[in-house]
Amino acid sequence: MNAFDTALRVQGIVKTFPAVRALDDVSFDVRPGEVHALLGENGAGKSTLMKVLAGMHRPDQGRIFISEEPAILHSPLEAKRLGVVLIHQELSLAEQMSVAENIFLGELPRKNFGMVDWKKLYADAEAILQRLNCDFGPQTRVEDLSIAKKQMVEIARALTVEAKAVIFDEPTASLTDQEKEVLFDVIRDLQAQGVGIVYISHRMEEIFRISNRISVLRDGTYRGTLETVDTNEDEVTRLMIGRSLDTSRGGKVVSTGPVVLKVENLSCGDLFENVSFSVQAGEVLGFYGLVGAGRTAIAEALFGLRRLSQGKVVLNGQEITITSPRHAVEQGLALVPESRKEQGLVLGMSCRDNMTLPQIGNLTTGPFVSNGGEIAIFDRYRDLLSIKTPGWRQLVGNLSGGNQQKIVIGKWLAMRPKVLIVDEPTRGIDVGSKAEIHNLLRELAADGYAVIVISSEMPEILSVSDRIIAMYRGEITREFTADEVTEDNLVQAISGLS
Amino acid sequence: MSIMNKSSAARLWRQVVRHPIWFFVLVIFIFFSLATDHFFAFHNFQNILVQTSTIGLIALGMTLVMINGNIDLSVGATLALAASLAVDIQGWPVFESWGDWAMLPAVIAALASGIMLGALNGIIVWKTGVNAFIVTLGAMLGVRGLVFIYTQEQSFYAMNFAYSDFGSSAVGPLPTLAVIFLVFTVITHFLLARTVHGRNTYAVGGNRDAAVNAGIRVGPHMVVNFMIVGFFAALAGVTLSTQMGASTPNLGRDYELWTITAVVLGGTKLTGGAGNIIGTLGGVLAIGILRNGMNLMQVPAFYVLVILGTILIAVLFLDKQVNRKEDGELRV
Amino acid sequence: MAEATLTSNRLKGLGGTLAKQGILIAFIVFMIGFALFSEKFLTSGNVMTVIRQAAIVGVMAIGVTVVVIGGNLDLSVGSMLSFSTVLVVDLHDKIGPGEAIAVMLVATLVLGALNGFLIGYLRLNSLIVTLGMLSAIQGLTLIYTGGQNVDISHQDTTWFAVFGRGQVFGLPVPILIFAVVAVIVHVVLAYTPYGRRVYAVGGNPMAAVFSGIRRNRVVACSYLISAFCTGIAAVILGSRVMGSQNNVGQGYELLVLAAVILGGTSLLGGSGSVLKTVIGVLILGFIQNGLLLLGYAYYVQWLVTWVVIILAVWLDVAAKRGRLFSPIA
Amino acid sequence: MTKMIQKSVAAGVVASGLALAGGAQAETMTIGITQNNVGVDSYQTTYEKAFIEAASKNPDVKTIVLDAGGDVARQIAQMQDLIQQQVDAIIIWPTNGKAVVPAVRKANQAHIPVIVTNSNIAKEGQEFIASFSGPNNITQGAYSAEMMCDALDNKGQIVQITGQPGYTTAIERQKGFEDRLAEVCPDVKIIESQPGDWNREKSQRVMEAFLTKYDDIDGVYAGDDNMGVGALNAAKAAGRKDIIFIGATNFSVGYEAMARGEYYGSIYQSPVDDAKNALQTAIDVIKGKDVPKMNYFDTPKITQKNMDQFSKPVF
Repeated sequence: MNAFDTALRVQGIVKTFPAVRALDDVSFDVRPGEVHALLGENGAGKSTLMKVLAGMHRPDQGRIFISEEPAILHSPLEAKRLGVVLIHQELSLAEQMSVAENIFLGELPRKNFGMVDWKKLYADAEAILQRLNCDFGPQTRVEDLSIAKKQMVEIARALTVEAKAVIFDEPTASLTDQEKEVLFDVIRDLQAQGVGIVYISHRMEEIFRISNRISVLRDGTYRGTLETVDTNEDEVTRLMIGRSLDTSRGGKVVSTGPVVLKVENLSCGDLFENVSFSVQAGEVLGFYGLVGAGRTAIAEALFGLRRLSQGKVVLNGQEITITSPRHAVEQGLALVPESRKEQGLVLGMSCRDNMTLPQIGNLTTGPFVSNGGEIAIFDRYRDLLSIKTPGWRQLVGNLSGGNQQKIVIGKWLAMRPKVLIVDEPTRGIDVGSKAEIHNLLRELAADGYAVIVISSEMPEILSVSDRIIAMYRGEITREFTADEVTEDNLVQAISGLS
Repeated sequence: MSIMNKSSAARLWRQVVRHPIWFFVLVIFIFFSLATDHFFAFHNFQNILVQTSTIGLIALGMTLVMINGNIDLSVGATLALAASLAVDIQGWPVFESWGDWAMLPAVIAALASGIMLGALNGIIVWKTGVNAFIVTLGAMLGVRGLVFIYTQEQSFYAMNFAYSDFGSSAVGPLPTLAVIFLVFTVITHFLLARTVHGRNTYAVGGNRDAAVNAGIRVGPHMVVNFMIVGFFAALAGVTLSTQMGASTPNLGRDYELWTITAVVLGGTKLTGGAGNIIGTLGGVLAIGILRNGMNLMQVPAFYVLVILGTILIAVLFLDKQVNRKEDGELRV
Repeated sequence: MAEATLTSNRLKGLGGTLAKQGILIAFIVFMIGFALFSEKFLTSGNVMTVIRQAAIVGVMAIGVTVVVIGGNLDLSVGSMLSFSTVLVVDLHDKIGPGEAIAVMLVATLVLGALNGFLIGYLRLNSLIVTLGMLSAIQGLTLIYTGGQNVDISHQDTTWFAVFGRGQVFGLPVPILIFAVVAVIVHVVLAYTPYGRRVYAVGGNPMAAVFSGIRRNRVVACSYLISAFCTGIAAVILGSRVMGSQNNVGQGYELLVLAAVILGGTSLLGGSGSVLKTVIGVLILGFIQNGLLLLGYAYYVQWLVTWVVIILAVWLDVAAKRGRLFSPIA
Repeated sequence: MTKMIQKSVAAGVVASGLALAGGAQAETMTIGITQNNVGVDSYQTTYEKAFIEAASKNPDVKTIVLDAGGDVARQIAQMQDLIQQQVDAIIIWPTNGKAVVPAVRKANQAHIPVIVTNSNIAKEGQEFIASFSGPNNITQGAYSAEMMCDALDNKGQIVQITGQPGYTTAIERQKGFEDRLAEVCPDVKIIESQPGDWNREKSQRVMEAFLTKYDDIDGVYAGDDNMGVGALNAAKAAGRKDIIFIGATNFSVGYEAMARGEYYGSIYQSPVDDAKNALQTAIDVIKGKDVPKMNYFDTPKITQKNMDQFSKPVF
C-alpha cells in the first residue's frame, strides 16, 4: 500500500461562522484500514470538521479528496454515496419506525409508484445486521430497543454503502464495556476491509487501544498528528489543552464521618431489588455497573422520581419517605442528573436563574425575588467552582459542557445538601474539564459532604471513589473499598461473574 | 385458503387492538343500537358515512401533516374557498355551453385552490421556520378573508341540479360521497404505510435531524404534505357543496378543531412521528356516530356540547392510561 | 448548542435590531400609515376607544400569556368568557352586583381549576383538553340560561356600570383595569418565584421537576390565572354591554391567541412577556379600527392580520436564529 | 324496538278505526324540526320553548327537536337523520337559504312534506316545500325604512348594522330596508354598513368606530334590537344624544329603551307566534288541509307612540 494513498483527505480547510473562525487551515487525512483518532477539547472545532467531512457544512476554503479524487459535498447523502459516513453521537433514529427503515432512511428501495420494496429492504437490512452480529431483526421497532442496540442500528447505517471512510463521533458514550467490545470488533472488521476510520472520543484509554494515529485540534487550528505507538496520554493532553494535567489525587482516606444516608432493602419494580447501602459524610461512594443495571434508577428513586415497592430510607438517623423531588430537596438530597441538557438545565434561562432555581421560593424579599440575594449566590458558586461565563445574564445554553455541568453542581451545592448524588458527572465533557470536576467532587467530600457518584467509566469511578458498589441487573453484587478494587474484579462484579 | 383468511383476520384483530379508539367506536355503536330504534339501520349507516366524509377527508390529510409534526388550522377556510369556487365557477357564462361539463373546470379550480393554499402554508413553514400552528392560524383568518372578498359575503347556488344530484347519488348500495371517502381512505393508508413518501413522513416527524442527515429533503417533503391536506380540504369542500348544491362563506367554521380532535382521538401524536390512517378513521367515525346517535336520541343541543367535550377529554385520559408503560416511567 | 452560540450573533447591526424589535416597528408603521390616511385615527378619542375595546381581549391575553409561557395552550377562554359574562349579568339583578362578581369569579376559577387539574395533574394534552372544555363550557352556559339572553334591568343606576363605562381621572375604567392587570401579571412573571417557575416549567419541564419544582402546581396555577383574567374580562364586558348573549365570547380564544403570538411569546413555552402581549393586543386593535376607519370591509382585517402575524413571528424567529430563512433543506 | 311495535299496533288500530268510524283523528303525527342556532339569541330559544310547549299540548303530535348550531352541514345531516326516521313532516329553520335546498329536495323526494320556518329558502327550492311559515323579512326591512323616513323627516345620513353575513334573514332585511329607503326618502343616505353578527357587543364596537369616523350620524338601522341596543350603548357612552335608533325583532331590552325614549322603533315579532304558526302549518299539511304557500304571520311596526298596545317581549 502506498503511504500517500488516503481514504479521505482534507487540505487547508477554513470554515468561518460570522463571529467565529471555527476551522482555520486544517489539514487531515485517514488512510484505508487505519483508525485515526481526532482529539480536542469541546469547542476546538472537532464537530465542525466532522460536519465538513460528512457534507453537512461546506467549507469556505480548502479541498476534500475521497480516495484522492477531489469532491465537493453538498449534503450528507451525497457524502454517503461517495463513501463517507458519519455515525452520530446523539442518536438520530426515528423511534416509531422499523430497524430496517432506519438503516435505509432516505434511500428506501423503491418499486413502482413510489412504493417501498419491503422484501429487498428487509433482506438487505438483515444482511447488515448479521454482519454486526445483532440479535434483533430488521422489522423490530426502534423504540423497543435498548440504547446500545440503537447505537448498533446507527452503525448499521454506515454499512449500507461501500464505505471508504467512517467517522465515529463519541460512539461509546452510552455503551457498556461489553457493548464496547462488540463495537471495537466492528471497527476492526471495517479496518480489515480497508475502510478508513475517523474516531472521535474523549476517552484516552480507548484511543490508545484502537487508534493508529492521533490528530489534535485546538481553537480551530491543527496542532499535529502523532503515531499512537510513539506517544502517551501526557503528550496528547498537552497538545490538546496546552498544559499538562494533574490527574493524581490525594491519598484515599477511609472516611470516619457519621453515616448520613442509609438505605435498606430498597426495591422498585423490576428496576432494582433489595438494595442496601450507606454513605458517610466526607466520602465519595461510587456506583458502577452496566447501563440499565439499576444505578440511575436508585438515584431517581431516592430523589422521589420513582415509586418504591419496598424498603427503608434513613437520613441522619431518621426514617423518611420521599414522595416527590420537591420533598427530596426539602430533606436535603440533591441529584445532578445523568442528562444535563434534558434534566439538569433550562437552556433558555440565564446562568444565575438556573443556579437559584431550586431555592427560588426562599430567595425573596417580601413577595419578590431578591435580585441581590440571587447574584450573591451566583457569584459565590461561580468563584467556588471556577465557572467561566461572561456574566450571570449569559444563557446557560451558550456555555461549554463542562461549565454547564458546574452550574448544575453549583445549583445543588447552593442548597447545602446532606447528600449529593452525581449521575455521570463528566459525560460529554472534555478531558481538561473532566479532571477539574473530579477534583471538585473530591474536595466536596473533603468538605464533609456525603457524595454518591454514578458512572459508566471505569477510570472515573476508580479515581474518584472511596468505596465502590458494583451492580448487576438491579442487584448489588459486591462492595469494594478503594484498596480492594482492581479493574479485573470490578469488571467481574458488574458482569455477574463474581 | 381458509388459513389465509384466518391469518388476515388475526392481523385485522391486531390492528384493532393497536387502536383503542375502535373499542370506543364499538361501545358507542352497541350503545346507540340498543338505545334508539333508528340507529341500527343500513340507511342510517349510509348517512353516518356521508356525514363523516367531510371531516373524514380532511382528517386523512391532517394525519399526514400531524405525523410530520405540523398542524393545519386553515382547513376550514380552505374548504369554504373551494366550495365557493366550485359552485360559482360552474355558473360562469363562459361555461354556459358546456352543460354538465361546466362542473369539471369548477371542481378542478376548487381542488387547485386547495393545493395552492397548502403549498403556500408549506412553503412559509419551510422557508421561515415559523411554527406551523402559527402559520396556519394566520392562514385560517386570512383565507377566510379571501373567501369573503371573493364571495362578497354571498352564498352561491348551483343552478344545475346535476351537481347536487351527484352529492346524493349512490354507487350500488353506497352513497357516492361515502365511496369517495372510503377510496381515499384506502389510498391514503397505502400512501402512508407502503410508499417511500409515507415512510419518510414518519421519519421527518419522528426525528427531523435524522431525516435531514439521511438526505430527505425535509422542506419540500413537508410542502407536499401541506398540499395533500389542502387538496383534501378542497375535496371536502367540493363534496360538501354537492350535498348542498350551494356554498356559503361561513362554511367549515370550527372544522379544523373537530378534524384535529378526530385525528388525535385516532392516536396520532401532536408531537409527530406516530399515528396512522386506521386510527384516524376510528376517530372520525367516533365523532360521527356520537353526533348521529345523539341526534336520533334527541339529546338537546346544549347537552350535546357538554357530552362531546367531556367524551373528548375522557378518551384522551383513557388513552393515556392504556398506553402508559407499567414501570420505567419517571414521576415527572 | 455550539451552533446556536455561533449563530446568535449573526444578524447584528441594523438588521438585527430591526428584526428584534420587529413587532414594535410594525406597530409604529401601522400607526403612521393609518394616521396618514385617516385624520380621525390618532385623535385621543379614537385611541381611547380602541384601547377600551381592546381591554377585554387584552386582559384575557395576559392570562393566556402565563399559560403559554408555561408551555401550554388555552383555547377554552372564549367560551369561558361567555360563561362568566352570562353568569355575572344574570346574577346582578338576582343577588346584587358585588355578590354577582364574587360568585362569578369563584365559578370561573372552578373551571380554571378543572383545566389545571386535567392538564397540570393528569398531564393531558392542553390543546385537546381546552378544546373539549371549549365545547363543554359553551354547553354549560346554554344549559344555565336555557338559551335566553340575560340583561341588567337598571343600567343607569347600578355601580356595576363603572367597570365598562366609567371614567377615572379622565381615563376609561376598562383601560385602567387592563393596565393594572398587565402590571400585576408582569410583576408576577418577572419578579416573583412563581414567575421564575413558570418560565422554568415552560422552558424545560423535566429540568424543572429535577430542580424540585412542583410542575403540576405551577401549570395548574397558570390556568387559574388565565381563568381569573377571563373573569375580569367578563366583568368589563358585562358592564359595557349590560347584557349578554350565550355565545358572546365565541372566537375570542383565537383572537387572544393571535395577540399572544403576535407579541412574540413562543408557543413552545419558556419565553415571552406580558408587555409583548400588550403590544400584540394593541396592534390587533388598531389594525381593526384603522381599516374600519379607512372604510374597508371588516373581513379585510383578517387578511391583514394573516400577513402581520406571519411577518412579525418570522422576524422574531429570524432574529433568534440569526438568519432570515430557515436552514432546513 | 318496543316503540316500533307500539307504532305498528297504533297503526293497526287506526286502520281498523278508519274502517269503522271512517276518519277518526287518532293517529300520532311525528314532526321533526331542525333549527338554525338555538341559544345564539333569545328569539330562537323562546321559539324553541314555545314550539315544544305548543306541541306538548297536542296529544296527537310527537316532535323531534334538533338544532344545527348554525352549521349548514350539520343541518343537512339532521335533515338526513329526520328522513331516515320517516317523520311525517319536517320543519326547517334554514341556516342558509340556498344551501339547504338539495336536502329539502331529498325530503320532498322521500315524500315528506317540508315546512320552512322563520326565514325562507331560495326560490330554486320553493317547488319542494309545502309551505313557508314566518315573518316577511323583506317587509320588515321596508317597515323599518318607513319608520326611519318618518323619524328623520326624509333627510339625513344614517349607518346600518346588519346581521351575520350570509344569513338569509340578515340579507332580506338589509335588502328590504335599502330598497324601500331609496323609494320613500332618497335623501336619507346610508353612509356605511357593517355587520354586527347579531351580537350586541360586536355591534357596540362597530358603532364606536362609526361615531369616531362620522361626526354627523342622524340614524342607525340595526338588523335586530339586540344590535340596536348595542349601538345605543355606544352612542350614550359617547354622549351623542340626537341619534335615531331603529331595529327589528323587538327584544325586551329594545322595548325598555323605547319606554325610556332612547329608542325610536322596531318591528314587533313574536317567536311564540312564529313557533305556533309553524307547528300549525305542519299539522295542517299532514292532515292534508289546504295551506297557503306563503304563510306569513303579522309583524307590525312598534314605536314609542304605539308601544302600549304591545306587551313587553319575554326575551
